[in-house]
Amino acid sequence: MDLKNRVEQCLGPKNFVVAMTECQGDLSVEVPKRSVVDVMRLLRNTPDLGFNFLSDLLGVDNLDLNKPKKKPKKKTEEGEGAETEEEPKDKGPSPPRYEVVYLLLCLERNERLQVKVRVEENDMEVDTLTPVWKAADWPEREVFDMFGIRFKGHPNLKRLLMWDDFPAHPLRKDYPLEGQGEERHLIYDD
Amino acid sequence: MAKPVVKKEYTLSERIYLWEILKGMKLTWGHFWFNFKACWRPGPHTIPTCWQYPEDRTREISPVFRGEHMLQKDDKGRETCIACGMCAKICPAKCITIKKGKRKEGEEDKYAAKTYPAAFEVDLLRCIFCGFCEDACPKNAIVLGQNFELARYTKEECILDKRKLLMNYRKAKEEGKLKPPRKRVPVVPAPPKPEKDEKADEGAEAKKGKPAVAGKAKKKPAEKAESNEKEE
Amino acid sequence: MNQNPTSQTSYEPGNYVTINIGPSHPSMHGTLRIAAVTDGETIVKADPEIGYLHRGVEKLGENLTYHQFIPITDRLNYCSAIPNNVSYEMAVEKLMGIEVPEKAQLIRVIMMELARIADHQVCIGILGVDLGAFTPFFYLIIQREEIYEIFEWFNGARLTNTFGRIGGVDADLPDDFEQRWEELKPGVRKANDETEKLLTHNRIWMDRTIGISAFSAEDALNWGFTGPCLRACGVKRDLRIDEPCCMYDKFKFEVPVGKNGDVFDRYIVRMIEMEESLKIIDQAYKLYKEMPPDAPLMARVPKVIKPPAGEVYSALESPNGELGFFVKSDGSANPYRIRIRPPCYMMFQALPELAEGEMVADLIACISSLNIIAGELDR
Amino acid sequence: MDDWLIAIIKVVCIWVWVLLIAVVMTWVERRGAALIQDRPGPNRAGPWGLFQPLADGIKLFTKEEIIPTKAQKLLYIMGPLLFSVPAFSAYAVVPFGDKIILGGKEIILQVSDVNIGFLFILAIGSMAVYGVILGGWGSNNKYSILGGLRSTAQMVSYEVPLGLALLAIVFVYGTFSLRDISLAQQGTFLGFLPNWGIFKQPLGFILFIVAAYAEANRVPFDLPEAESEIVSGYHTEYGSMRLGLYLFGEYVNLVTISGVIVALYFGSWHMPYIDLGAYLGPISWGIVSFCIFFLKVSFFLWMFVWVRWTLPRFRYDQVMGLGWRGLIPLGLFNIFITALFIQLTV
Repeated sequence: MDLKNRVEQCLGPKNFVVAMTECQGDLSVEVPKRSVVDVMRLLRNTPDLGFNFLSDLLGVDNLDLNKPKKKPKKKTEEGEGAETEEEPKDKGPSPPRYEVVYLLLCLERNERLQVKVRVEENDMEVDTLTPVWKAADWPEREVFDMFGIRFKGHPNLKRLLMWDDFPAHPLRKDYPLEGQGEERHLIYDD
Repeated sequence: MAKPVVKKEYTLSERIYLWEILKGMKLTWGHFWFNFKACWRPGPHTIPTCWQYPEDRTREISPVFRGEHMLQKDDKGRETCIACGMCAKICPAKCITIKKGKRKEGEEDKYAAKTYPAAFEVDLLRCIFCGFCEDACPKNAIVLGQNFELARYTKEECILDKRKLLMNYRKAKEEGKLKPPRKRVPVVPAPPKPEKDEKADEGAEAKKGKPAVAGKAKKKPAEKAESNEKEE
Repeated sequence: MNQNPTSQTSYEPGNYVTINIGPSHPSMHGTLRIAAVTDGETIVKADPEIGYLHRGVEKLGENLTYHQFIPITDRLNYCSAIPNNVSYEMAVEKLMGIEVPEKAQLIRVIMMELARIADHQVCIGILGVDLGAFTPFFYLIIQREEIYEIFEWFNGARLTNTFGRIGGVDADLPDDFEQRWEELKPGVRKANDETEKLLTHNRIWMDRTIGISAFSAEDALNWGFTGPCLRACGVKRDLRIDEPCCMYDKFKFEVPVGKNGDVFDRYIVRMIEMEESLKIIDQAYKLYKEMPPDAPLMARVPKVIKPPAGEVYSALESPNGELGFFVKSDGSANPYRIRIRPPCYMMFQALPELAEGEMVADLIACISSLNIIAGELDR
Repeated sequence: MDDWLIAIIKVVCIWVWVLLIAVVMTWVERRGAALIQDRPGPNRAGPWGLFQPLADGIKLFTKEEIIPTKAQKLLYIMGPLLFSVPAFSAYAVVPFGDKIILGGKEIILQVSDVNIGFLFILAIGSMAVYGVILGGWGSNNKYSILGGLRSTAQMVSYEVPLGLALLAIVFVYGTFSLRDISLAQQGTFLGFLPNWGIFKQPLGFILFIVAAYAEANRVPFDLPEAESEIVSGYHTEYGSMRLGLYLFGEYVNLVTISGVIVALYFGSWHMPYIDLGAYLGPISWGIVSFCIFFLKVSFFLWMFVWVRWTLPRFRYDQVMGLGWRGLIPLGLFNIFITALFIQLTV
């Protein structure tokens, strides 16, 4: 039984699967935000899945993808990567801006799975994954640093790469590449 | 969190420090003695592993080394650059600026093609010496030479204008350090029957539910690549 | 700013001395900072802080084309740039569904294994320097120079190689590669031998490394360890075997596994891996020689790379561990999002646990043995 | 009057000589390290880079003297002085040759032949600890204080095995004077070995040399200045000639220790098997004995360099463990064996 069916079997009964896509062999599952920790526990502890290794955790800002002028183009592209029918949420009026992607790995079978959580702009809080995997510690801090997505229950949620009172979240798409002059602020205000 | 307990199991020779220490000292003595003898060799290059750099320039530099830029001329001494701007476009550091000029009557012995760079500037302070410009250049005009001594006193000196680039070429030519033309790596040959393949592709795409637009978009660049090869 | 409830209660301020190690410190690998709360020489709590070398590589990638990002990946793990390049290229190739020609894959394997040797040499050398043994560093670094020589004659750069292109490699192996390789092999083996003689059985070295910052396999997996540091804990995991790419499945080699996951095991694992890398290169070069000389080195790739929309994650066994690239494309010429999964990032976050209860000198050994490269850590 | 003059000349001569050796040692150290590590080392200043120490000295002298704002000024200034003065004065009781007869006057080649030579060396050697700890404390730097504390603990602990090793020597020779011990090492031992201390006290020699390395803060016991851990230990905050005094003091310590090792264990100025003094005139023998002595000393100086570039460094607790759990019991055992042997044979 291939991975997709197994994942569906595992998560499907509990209504955890929002969407499932596949791109060049990489399976990704979108799950509801509130149940992300349960999903992870389930994926980790179900014997025939056994995703026991958190490879990485990252954030994506979909601002440019969601721009209205790109919308028709985006539809076709989404369709190219996977089955179009399984993308019900995207057709809504305003798709959530951020995504948090968890890259899981099963060491026994060498299978990888992407788990996606969509984060709305007005509710930027996701449950932390640190109780499940300690490896989520710094990546979550980095996602907070770079996108401003907060992780509820994280033991030490402060900025990781930028300095503590940096005013913006630089990996957001609306942040200019060359910055907003924060370093000047740092030099003169200290 | 409890750390795993590690058992130390030492052999006797490990347990009494001295035996292994003496072995190590024997080894270092071997190196010392070898190099001590090498010290007395004549010339600046004494110890085999070290080059006494400013005096000793015998170290061979790779012919494909990516050093300071130069603009090449062809056999007749004409500038080969056609100011197409490919190098400026591909440059990841955006360090190349080119101004295009049109060749006038009577300048055929100066410029090889109808267009030439009226201004060609390479900002060494930005350049990361990735060699993409060499790769992109259709005429093999811009080349990263063997000169690795890039230290300058002022910022202005670090901006190589066309004159300096041509001077670099002249210098390299005099020293016989011109870079051989870059070998294009062989590419996987095009599929034998493109029409049929295209159909098959389209069929496959249709089966997968891919819209035709994407298929076309995908096809176009490939054609471009083909035409490029023909040019070469 | 400290939102960590446990960190404030785990020690009483006043009884301890906080030593600020870094960002500029002789033994910091790049610019890191560790605020170590010490009780005498024993570390009560080590709080690593990174970001001093943050250059916004991921943001930069979003504004460059797919090809232009290759030189940027050189600057991640600058001790071994080639696996970075290859890992990124593989991610884009996976996204586009490109099949790389076999000969190009062999060249990638050869160069990657050379880079692996170079990286391990630096790591072990620096570990020695941090523990006071200077000399092995030089013996190893001299051989690394020879490896860099091969890189230079391959495509013209020694450190930041910009190796390969999306869909293949940019150059064939130089004509004198075989000669250089045959010269290099005994040199590397000799340097490794000498390092072993100077360090491995030396009781001072053993005392300094055995049992230092030992880590159990479960902890290591929990913290996301990969590469030699995970193998030192006794987990036999090597992406070269488990998820073979670049024809790694055609070569026979051993994967060394440690027992305790301490500094000594990491050192030994790296030592053996160098030897295995030599074997892999031998086999790969033999296969390479069997290929016709005009066999293709590049797949058919459009000049302007516009992968179809989608997102892939592709990982590779870099010298430090799993080096992964998550590339998301929106169909345009620029990647929509590039995420780099640096191996030492995951390991360095476990430092508080690794260093707790050790001494200041062991903290240094621990950092060295994890092979922290700030360029990769901070991106 | 003459005695005074001779004493002053001897003091000045030996002071300059030891300083010179210390200066040359910096060059030897760097050049030797380089050759061990397959590189040429400093070779630009003068022939074979011989003027490198001179250049270093000029650099150190001309550098700006900085006292950290929050340093304890008095202690900070006193530190290097307290370190280097004992280093120089310890050499006073170490011989550097047999004797010279000038104008019918016998001049012993030693600044002063004190009959408590050992105790003087031990006493003066412990003084150096103050220089280190005060420098470390006065710098007001955490690395410095760590280095100073490490150094203090280490030097105090290793004085015990050092003293135990010396005690065994005293048992053998029955005197505290280094000159008397040197004189007693003439001839052969058991008929085929030179009558040197090392053959009578092999274990004592090992103990002594290990403890001496620790006393001199040399690799593998260079924790006080372990640059990978605590930057450069107690002299992190020092610059210009104050740093120079620390560095020179260390090398002078090496010269003293090598001198003591040669005088105690390696037959001082005696050649093995041949008694050159019987064949040479009084003046030439004086010069030759001086040369022999310093040949031996230079071998041990080279040993310091050689060992330094071969070994990794200990950890603090391991140094302490080695000192208290390894060397001191061994030293006591050595004393016991020696005493037993003397008791049985005499």
